[in-house]
Amino acid sequence: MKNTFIDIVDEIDTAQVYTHLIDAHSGGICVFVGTVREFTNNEQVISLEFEAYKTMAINEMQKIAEEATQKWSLNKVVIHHAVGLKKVTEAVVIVGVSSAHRDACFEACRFLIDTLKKRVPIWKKEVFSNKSVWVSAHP
Amino acid sequence: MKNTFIDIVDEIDTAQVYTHLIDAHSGGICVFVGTVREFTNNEQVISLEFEAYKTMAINEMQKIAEEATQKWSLNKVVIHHAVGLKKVTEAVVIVGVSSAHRDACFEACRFLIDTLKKRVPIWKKEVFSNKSVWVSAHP
Amino acid sequence: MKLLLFGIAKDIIGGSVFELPSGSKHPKNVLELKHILVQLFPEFAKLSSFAVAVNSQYAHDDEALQINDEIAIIPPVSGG
Amino acid sequence: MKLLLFGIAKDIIGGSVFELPSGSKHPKNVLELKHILVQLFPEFAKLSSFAVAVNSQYAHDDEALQINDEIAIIPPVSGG
Repeated sequence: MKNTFIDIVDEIDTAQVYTHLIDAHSGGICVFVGTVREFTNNEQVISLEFEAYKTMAINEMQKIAEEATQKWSLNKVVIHHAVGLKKVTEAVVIVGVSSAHRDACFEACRFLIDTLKKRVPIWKKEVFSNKSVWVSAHP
Repeated sequence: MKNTFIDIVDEIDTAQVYTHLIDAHSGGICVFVGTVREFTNNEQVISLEFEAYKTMAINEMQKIAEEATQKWSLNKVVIHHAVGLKKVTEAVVIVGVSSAHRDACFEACRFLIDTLKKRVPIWKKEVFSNKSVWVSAHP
Repeated sequence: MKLLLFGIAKDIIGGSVFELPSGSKHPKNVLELKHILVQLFPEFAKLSSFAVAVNSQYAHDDEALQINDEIAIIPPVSGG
Repeated sequence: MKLLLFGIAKDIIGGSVFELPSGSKHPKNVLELKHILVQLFPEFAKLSSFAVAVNSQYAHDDEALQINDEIAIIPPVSGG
């Protein structure tokens, strides 16, 4: 799909993503950005570390984008995920769509982030002052 | 509310809005941008012209932001609307929130744009090659 | 009594401010003002709806109007 | 047979690639591979779950494994 922009990057470039989403046939653009927050369950996070199985992650993100364009009428789809060490307030993931109408924008954008979190082979380690934990690894 | 950024502007500055939404206690940022699209009901749009009753529009946008922060746990809220002549692909409105969790982000962002469209005293004229129409004025 | 006009209301009346004819009785509330407008400019009756704002707030039909209020005619909004 | 390792799987085994012991019988499918891993590294049994990818695609338990496949261990994902 030429209107899909999928990538694993060192740094999320929100301005570049927005530029990609601009589209003459779209009346709405919806974007969700996941950022590092300072506290998880009241514990202070120093940083997050992301690791990806890059070829497979891109495959899966591409499939998710295609599923979204089948479910909704979308003109552009972007999914970018960052890898490496990310500090508090930094962006770790961005998903966005443009569409003629805002219903499709919101629903598709929500689908992209929810599905990415379930399926894309990327792993997050939370680094605290006294330990580090691979998120979701254990029950 | 010091974490609210409400304005009527000549040009929407998406980068400035994103910067305002960045927040150490937030894991998610959701943004919706309304843009001018080229076709409305199969008629080609040359431009849109927006006019606002500025003092009242800012009052209403402020109230909408406050309603959203009462309904959801939000850390930052932005509502900017443009006035003047806007060409195809240009941004006319941007609403965005940051929150600890993405449910609140999506729901609040949707509420902001839906409520803005119902209540904020701003008027849009669609300019076509052979006529211009105040949107929604007539049944 | 001076009215601020926006959107199609400006086109109907032909200007961004309208002064109610000085000879006429001043409307005592929002509903009376709406009736006067429709009488003077029947095009208002063709709109999907129109509201009145008093001092930058939406006003109910029974809200009283004071001579110094900032009164605005609010045709159907279409922002976003 | 070589396995790519990510996230906590890398910590459990101690490296980003693991070669199955050459003396051992090669697993004929995904399920057999999972059993071998749990036997060699009991920590895998403590994970919420783990999947296997063959040539960059999620594989079912009964998917056959070829010697030249790119095989990866996928512990619970946590992107986003």
